[in-house]
Amino acid sequence: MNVLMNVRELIKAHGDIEREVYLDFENSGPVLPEVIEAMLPYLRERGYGNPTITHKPGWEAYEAIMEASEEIAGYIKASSFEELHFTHSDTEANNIALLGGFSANRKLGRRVVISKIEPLSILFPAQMMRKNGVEVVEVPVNNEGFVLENELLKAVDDETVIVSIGLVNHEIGTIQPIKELVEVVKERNPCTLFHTDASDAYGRIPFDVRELGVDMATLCSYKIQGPRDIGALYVREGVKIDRILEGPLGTESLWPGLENVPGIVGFQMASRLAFENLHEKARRLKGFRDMLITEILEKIPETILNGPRGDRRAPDNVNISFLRCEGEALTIELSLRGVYVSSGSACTRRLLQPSHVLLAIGRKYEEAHGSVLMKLSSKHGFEDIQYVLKVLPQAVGRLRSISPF
Amino acid sequence: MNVLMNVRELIKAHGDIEREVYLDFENSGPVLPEVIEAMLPYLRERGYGNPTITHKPGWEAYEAIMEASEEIAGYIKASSFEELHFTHSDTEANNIALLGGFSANRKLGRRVVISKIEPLSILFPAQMMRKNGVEVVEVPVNNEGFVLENELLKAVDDETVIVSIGLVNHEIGTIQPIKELVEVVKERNPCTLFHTDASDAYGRIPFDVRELGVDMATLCSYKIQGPRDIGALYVREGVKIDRILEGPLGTESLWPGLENVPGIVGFQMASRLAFENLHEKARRLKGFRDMLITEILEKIPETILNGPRGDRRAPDNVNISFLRCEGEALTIELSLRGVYVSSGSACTRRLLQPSHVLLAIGRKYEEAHGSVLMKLSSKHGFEDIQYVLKVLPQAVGRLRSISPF
Amino acid sequence: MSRVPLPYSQKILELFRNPKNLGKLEDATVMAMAGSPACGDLIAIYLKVDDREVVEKATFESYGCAANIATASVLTEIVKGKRLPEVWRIGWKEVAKEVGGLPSVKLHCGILATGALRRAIRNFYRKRGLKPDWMPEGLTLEERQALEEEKLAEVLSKRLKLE
Amino acid sequence: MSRVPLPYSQKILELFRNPKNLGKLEDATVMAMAGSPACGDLIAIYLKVDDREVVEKATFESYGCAANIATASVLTEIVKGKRLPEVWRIGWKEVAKEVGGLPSVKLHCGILATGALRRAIRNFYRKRGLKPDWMPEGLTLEERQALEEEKLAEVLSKRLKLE
Ligand SMILES: Cc1ncc(COP(=O)(O)O)c(C=O)c1O
Ligand SMILES: Cc1ncc(COP(=O)(O)O)c(C=O)c1O
Repeated sequence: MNVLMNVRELIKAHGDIEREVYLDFENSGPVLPEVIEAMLPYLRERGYGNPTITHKPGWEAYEAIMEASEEIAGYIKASSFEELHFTHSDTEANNIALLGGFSANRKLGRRVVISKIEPLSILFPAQMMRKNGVEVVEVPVNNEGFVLENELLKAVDDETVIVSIGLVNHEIGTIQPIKELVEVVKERNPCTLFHTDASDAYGRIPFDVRELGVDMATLCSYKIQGPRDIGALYVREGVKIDRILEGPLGTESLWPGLENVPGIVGFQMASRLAFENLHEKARRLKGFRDMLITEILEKIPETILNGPRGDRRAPDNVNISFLRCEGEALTIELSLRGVYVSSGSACTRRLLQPSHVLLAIGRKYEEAHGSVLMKLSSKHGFEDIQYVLKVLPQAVGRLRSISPF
Repeated sequence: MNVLMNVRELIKAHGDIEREVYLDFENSGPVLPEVIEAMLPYLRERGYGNPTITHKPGWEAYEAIMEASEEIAGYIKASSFEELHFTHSDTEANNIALLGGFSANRKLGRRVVISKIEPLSILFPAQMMRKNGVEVVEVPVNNEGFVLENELLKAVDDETVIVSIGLVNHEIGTIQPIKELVEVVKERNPCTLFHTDASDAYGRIPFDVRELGVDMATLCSYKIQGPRDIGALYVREGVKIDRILEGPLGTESLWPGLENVPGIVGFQMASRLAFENLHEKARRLKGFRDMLITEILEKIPETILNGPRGDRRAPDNVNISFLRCEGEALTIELSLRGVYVSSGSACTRRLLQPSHVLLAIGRKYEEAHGSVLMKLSSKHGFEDIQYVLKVLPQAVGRLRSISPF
Repeated sequence: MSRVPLPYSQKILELFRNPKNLGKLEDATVMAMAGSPACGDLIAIYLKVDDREVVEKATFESYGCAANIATASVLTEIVKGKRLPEVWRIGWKEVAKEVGGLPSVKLHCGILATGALRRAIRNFYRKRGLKPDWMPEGLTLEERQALEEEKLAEVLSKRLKLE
Repeated sequence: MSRVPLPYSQKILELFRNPKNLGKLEDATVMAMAGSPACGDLIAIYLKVDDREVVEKATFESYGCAANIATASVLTEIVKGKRLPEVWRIGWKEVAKEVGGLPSVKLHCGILATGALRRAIRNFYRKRGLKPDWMPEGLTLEERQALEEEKLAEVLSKRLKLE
C-alpha cells in the first residue's frame, strides 16, 4: 500500500530527536500510566461480563460502572450518579445532546441556538438540523471569544428548544460566563434547555453543574489523558432525551450496546488524577502558559495572541498566530524538531476554510492560517517549555525566509 | 449507594469457586493477553496522536489504522482496505448499515427486509424505521432458524432498499446460506442492498465477502476476545451510506470523531489470533460443542436443542432449553458454581418477552424461558467441558426440585 | 430514561440459595397458584390453617427467577402464626421491603407471591362458603396483577400460534 | 465516501526540508505569483530566460504547506534548460507524479505552482509584445484553478467583513 510506505517514511524522517514535547492535547494524547494500570484488570480478568447479565463477571462490570458514575458525577457536583450517562466520545455526547435533546422536546419549538465558536461536533450536527428544517442561529462573539449577551438575548425566542454554548472554548481557551448566559436564556424562555460542551473545562477548571444551572454538559476523557472512545453526557434529572441509535440496552440508556467497562474505569481514574490538586496544577499550568505567551510574543515578531488573557483563559491553552507562516508547514517543521502542535490553518484541518473560531473573533484569513494551538499538560516541565521556546523561532524563521512576502 | 452495596454482596457470595468457566462470549468476554500486549504501546507511547494531524504521533496513528484496515480487509477478502470502516461497535455498525444505508439510497424505495431472528441491534433500528414510515418486513425462519427462501422472495419487491440477514445467528448458531439468499434477492431486485451481520461468523468460520456477494457486512471485536467498543462495517466499493452523526471527520468517513487507535490495534490482533489455524480450532470447538450437546441431552431429561446440528451450526454455539427451569434462576445458580452463561428468558433479557429468536423457531414460551446459551472459546479445555457437565445437572436439579410442576 | 437493572440484594441471593418453607405441604388446608410457565414465573403457595384461622404453616414451590423464590420464602415466613385477616393485609410493598428492596423490573415477582397468597385465602373461605366482611369483593392490586400477567402470557402465546 | 488525508510522500517531506532553487532571483527576466495569503497558499516563481527563450535559471518563494513548497521545488528543477514552448506544456499531473503523488486534498497545491509558471511565461511574452501561436488565448486549467482559488479567498474574506 503506497499510503503505508509514505507514512512510514515520514515517521522515519524524524530520526533521533533531542526532546519530544507533545502539545496537541486538543486532538488526543497518550493515556496516563496510572490510568492504564486501572484499566488492565478490567481488560484481563475482572468485570469482563456484560453488566446486564446476571452472573459474576456481569455484576463486576455493573459494580465498576456504578462506581465510576458516582465518582465522576461527584466531580461535577451532579445531584446523583443517575444524571451521568457514558457515551463513546465527546463527539457523540454533543450529537446526542443536540439531536436527541431536540427530538425529545420538539414540541417546545423549532429553534436551536449555538455560538459561532462551538466545535465541529456541535456546529456540524446543527448544520444537519438546519438542512432538516430546524432554525439554527449562531450567536457572534467578541474579539476574545466571549458570547455577546445582547445577541444571545435576541437569538432566544419562545420557540427555542436548545441553546448550546461551550464552557471553555476548545481553540482559544475563552472561559465563558455560563452561569450568566444560562440566566439570560432562562429569563427569556424558561423552557429552553441549556447544553454546554465542557470537554475542555472538565479536569482543567472546577465547575458545578448545579451552580451553572445547565441542563446538559458534555465531558471528555481523552483530553485529560484518559482513554479515547469514552465520554459522558450529564443530563439533569427530569430532562428528556431521545436515543439516536437503537439496540440492546445496557445499564446506560442513552446509547445501546455493550458498555466499554475498561474505558469507563480509565475515564474514572483519569478524572481522579485530574481533580487531585486541581487548583495547584492550574496555577502551575498558568505559569507555563503565560511564559510561552509572553516569550513568544516578545521574541518572535508579527505574532498575535488569540483569545483572552489571565483568569478568563483556560490554564492550558496557548494559541498564537504567526504571520507569514502557513500553519500546516509549521506543524511539520515543529514535528521534525519533536514539538507536536496543531493549527487552525485550512490545510491541517483538511477543510477548505481555516478555523471558524479564529474567523469569528475577527482574525483575517492569513492570520488564521498561521495559527498554532498548544495545549499544556500538568506533566510538562520547565525544560519542555524552554525547548519549545528554543525551537519555535527556528521553525518560524525558516518558513518566513521562504515566503514571498 | 444501595445498588453498589447489593452488587458487592452478590459478588462476595460467590466465595471460592472450584473452577470458573466463562461461556458468555455472546455478550462479552475477557480480552486476550496478546491483544492487550498489542494495545499497550498505543495507549502509552506510540500513535497517541490524532491521525488527521500532520505530526509524528498523528502519522503513527495513521499508520496503525491503515495497517489494521489492510489486515482485517484481507481476512474477509475485501477488494481493498478502503472498503473497511471502523465503528465503535457491532451495534453501531448495524445501525449505520440500516439507517445510513437507507437514508443514502431512499430513492430506491421504501422497504427494508430483515429476518425474524436478527439481533436487537437490527430489529430495534428496523422498528424505529417502521415508526418513521418505512415498510419493514420480517421474514420467518424454519425450526432450525433457516430463512424461508420463498418467503424472502415474496418479501423483496421493487421498492426494497435493504435486506439484512445475519450470517451466523447470535443465539442458535444457524449458519445461513447467505450466498444463495443474496442470489434470490438480487435476482428479484438487483438494486437492493444486502447487509449481513457477520458478528458471530467473523473469526469463527471463514467467509469471503465477494463470494457471498453482500454489499455490507458487520464485524465485531469483543466476540473474538478483542477490545470492546470497536467494530467494523465492510461497505462494497460504490455503495453509498450516509453518516448518522456529524462532527470532525477523521480518516474514517462513516463516523466523526477521534479514532480509537488502541482499540483498532487490539481488534487487528484479536483477528490475527482468530484466523490463525481457524479450521483446526473450529474442529476442536465442534468437538467440545457436540460433547456438551450430546451429554446434556442424554443426561438431563426434558431438554431441547435449539438450532441446527453439525456443519450448519456455528462451531462455538450451544443453546439448550431446560424445561421446568427458569433461565435467569439458572444463570445465577450456575454463576454461584463458577459457570457463566446467558439465557433467553424474559427475566435475563429485562424485556417483557423471552428471546424472539427462540419464539421464531417455534419454541413455546416456557421452552424459551428455560433456554441457556453457551458460547465456547478456543481457550476452553476438556476439563472445562467436564466441569460444566458436572455442575449443570446439579443446578438444573435444584431448580426443578423447587418447581410446582 | 429508566436505568435498567438494579441488582438483587444480598438477602434475595441468600434466600434464593437457601429458601425457607420450600416444597409441597402434604397436609395443606388450602393452596393457590399465580403466574404460569409461559410468564416465566409460577408460584404455588400452600397454607395449613387451624380452627381459629391462624396460619400454622406455609410453604411454597416456585418456577421463576431469584426474586420470585426469595419473595415467596419471605412471605411464607411472615404469615406463620398470624390470623388470616391479618395475613390478608400483607401487601407487596411489605414483602419487597422485607427482601431488601426489589429491582424495579422485578417488582412483579413480589406482587405475584402476594397475589398467590390472597388467592389461597379466598379459596379457604370459598371452600367453607364464607364471605368475611373485611375481604373486598373485587380483586386487589396484587390479584389483578397476577391475573394480568397470566392473561398477557396467554395472549402472547396465542398470537405466536396464529402467525 | 472520500477517505481523508493520504499522507505526504517521502519525497515531499525531503523537498519541504531541503527545497532547491529557493529565494528571489535578483536578475530574473520575469516573475509571477499565484494564490494569496488568504488562501493559505501563495507561490512566487522567478525565471531567468535567455535570448533563445531557454530557461537558464528558475527559483521560487512560497507561503504554504509542504506540498506547495515541494511542488515548486520540483517545478523549478524541471524547467531548467528547457525552451519556453516546452516549459508551457508541463502540466500539474507531471509535477504531482514527480513528487511521488499528492494527497487528493493537496492536488490544488501542485496546480498552483504550475499556474504561477504559466503566468510567468505569459508575462514574458506580453512584455515583449509577442503572441506565440502555440500559446492558447484562453486560460488553461492550471491558470483558471489559481484564479479561482484567489477569488474564493477574496469572496470569503469579504463575506466575513460584511457579517
Ligand atoms: C487547531 C485545531 N483546532 C480545532 C480543531 C478541530 O476543531 P473542531 O472541534 O471544531 O472540530 C482542529 C482539528 O483538526 C485543530 O487542529
Ligand atoms: C441469551 C441471549 N441472547 C441474546 C441476547 C441479546 O440478543 P440481541 O442481540 O437480540 O440483543 C441476550 C442479551 O441479553 C442474551 O442473553
